[in-house]
Amino acid sequence: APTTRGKKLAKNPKPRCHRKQLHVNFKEMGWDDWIIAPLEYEAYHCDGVCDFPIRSHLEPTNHAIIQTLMNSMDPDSTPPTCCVPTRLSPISILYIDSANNVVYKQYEDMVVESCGCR
Amino acid sequence: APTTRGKKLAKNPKPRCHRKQLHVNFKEMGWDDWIIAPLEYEAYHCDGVCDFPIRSHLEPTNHAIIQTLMNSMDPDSTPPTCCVPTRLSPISILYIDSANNVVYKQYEDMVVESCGCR
Amino acid sequence: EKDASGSTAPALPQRQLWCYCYHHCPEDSTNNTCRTDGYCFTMVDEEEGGVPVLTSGCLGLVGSEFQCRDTGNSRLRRSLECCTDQDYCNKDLHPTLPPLKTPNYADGNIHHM
Amino acid sequence: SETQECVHYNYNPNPAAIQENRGNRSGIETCAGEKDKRRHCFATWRNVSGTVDIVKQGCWLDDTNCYDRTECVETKESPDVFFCCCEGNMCNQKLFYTPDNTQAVQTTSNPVTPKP
Repeated sequence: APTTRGKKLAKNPKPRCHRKQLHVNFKEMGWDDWIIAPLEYEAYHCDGVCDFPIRSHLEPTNHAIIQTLMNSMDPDSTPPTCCVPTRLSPISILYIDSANNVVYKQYEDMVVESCGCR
Repeated sequence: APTTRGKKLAKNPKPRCHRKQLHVNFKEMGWDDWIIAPLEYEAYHCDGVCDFPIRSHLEPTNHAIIQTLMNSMDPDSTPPTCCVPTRLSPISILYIDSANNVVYKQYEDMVVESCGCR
Repeated sequence: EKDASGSTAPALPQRQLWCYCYHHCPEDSTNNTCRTDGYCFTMVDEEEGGVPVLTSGCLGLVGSEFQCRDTGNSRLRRSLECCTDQDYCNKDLHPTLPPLKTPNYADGNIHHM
Repeated sequence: SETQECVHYNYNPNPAAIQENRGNRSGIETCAGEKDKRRHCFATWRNVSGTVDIVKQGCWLDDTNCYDRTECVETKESPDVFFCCCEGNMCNQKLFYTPDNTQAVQTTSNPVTPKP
């Protein structure tokens, strides 16, 4: 009977597409000379394989499904699809501009909320 | 003096993120038993590296730019961003459904129009 | 970007700017030019082998605060400069590689064999 | 505690802005934000030869640095620009400056001046 592919049985060591932590430290980037706050934040990033079939929570496009099928038919001729952010959210940043004004701005698309295969 | 990076000088063999051809043949996929037309079409796909700085035509999000900067600081801890479709277009498909009806449908997101780093 | 500051945010470049582009130009680019709502740039960076390489092109307005500032802590040496004052302004940008970072010997004790 | 409203203040010395009646504006700001996100208030000020000039106050998007802070406290040692954020309605009304190495907490309805 076909084995159910539990975690430990998986031949594919790399986990499937999912959200992982990515701690951003503006001070380490040398930006504490213009950014007042925050000096660090959790941005997350996406990592992992996109193999067939692409699960619904990874919100594949029709193209991603077709490309994944073709990759499973001939991996050499067609690369797999890629695990990337599909939903992002903004953060607030307070910074000093070139005219030495204190500026508040909402920066869009700074934090990954969900990942998918595209 | 720095060399201007012509193709042959580039040490980086992998070209940057761009659109490449991907010819889809429904017959080879064994779908000519339900798809009437088209039996093949050009879907394209995205391939190539996303390195710093991410050019404007690749339409990076703020997150993609931050992740790319962090990858250039420590490639082992942060992966690069990925070259994926950013704009897609539909195609028309005529097929026979399970009740043997001939159905016309526009399938969204079937052709890559442009690629970007996300 | 929602700028809810109400303070006099610096004049953002709204018009489309033409830039000189060398290496990795957009596929529809003609005679080494590109166009952007943001900034032109020129960058010199040091490839794995240490050869300094010059590239130039267009950066979008989104994220230009981050890309144009760059980070001084990238693993490979590089220097990027942005401009927006006039079309093709990046032809007059001549960034130079930052000096090599001298490795700091954390371990002060010298072990005499 | 849930944050729905914050003190809003925006110092705008620009003569043109003052003329167009867009000078310093203060009031109450209702915080917008995605439903599953926390919201905060913030304040930022400068210390100009001993007196404190508030520059901005308002709402701040979800930020772990502000979690569970019922009071708006700047803990950095003599920054050029002071900043604090907190959780709870109007929590950016009172501001505190407590550099990390000191324990004393000075509260006033006006922004705190660093202890001499």
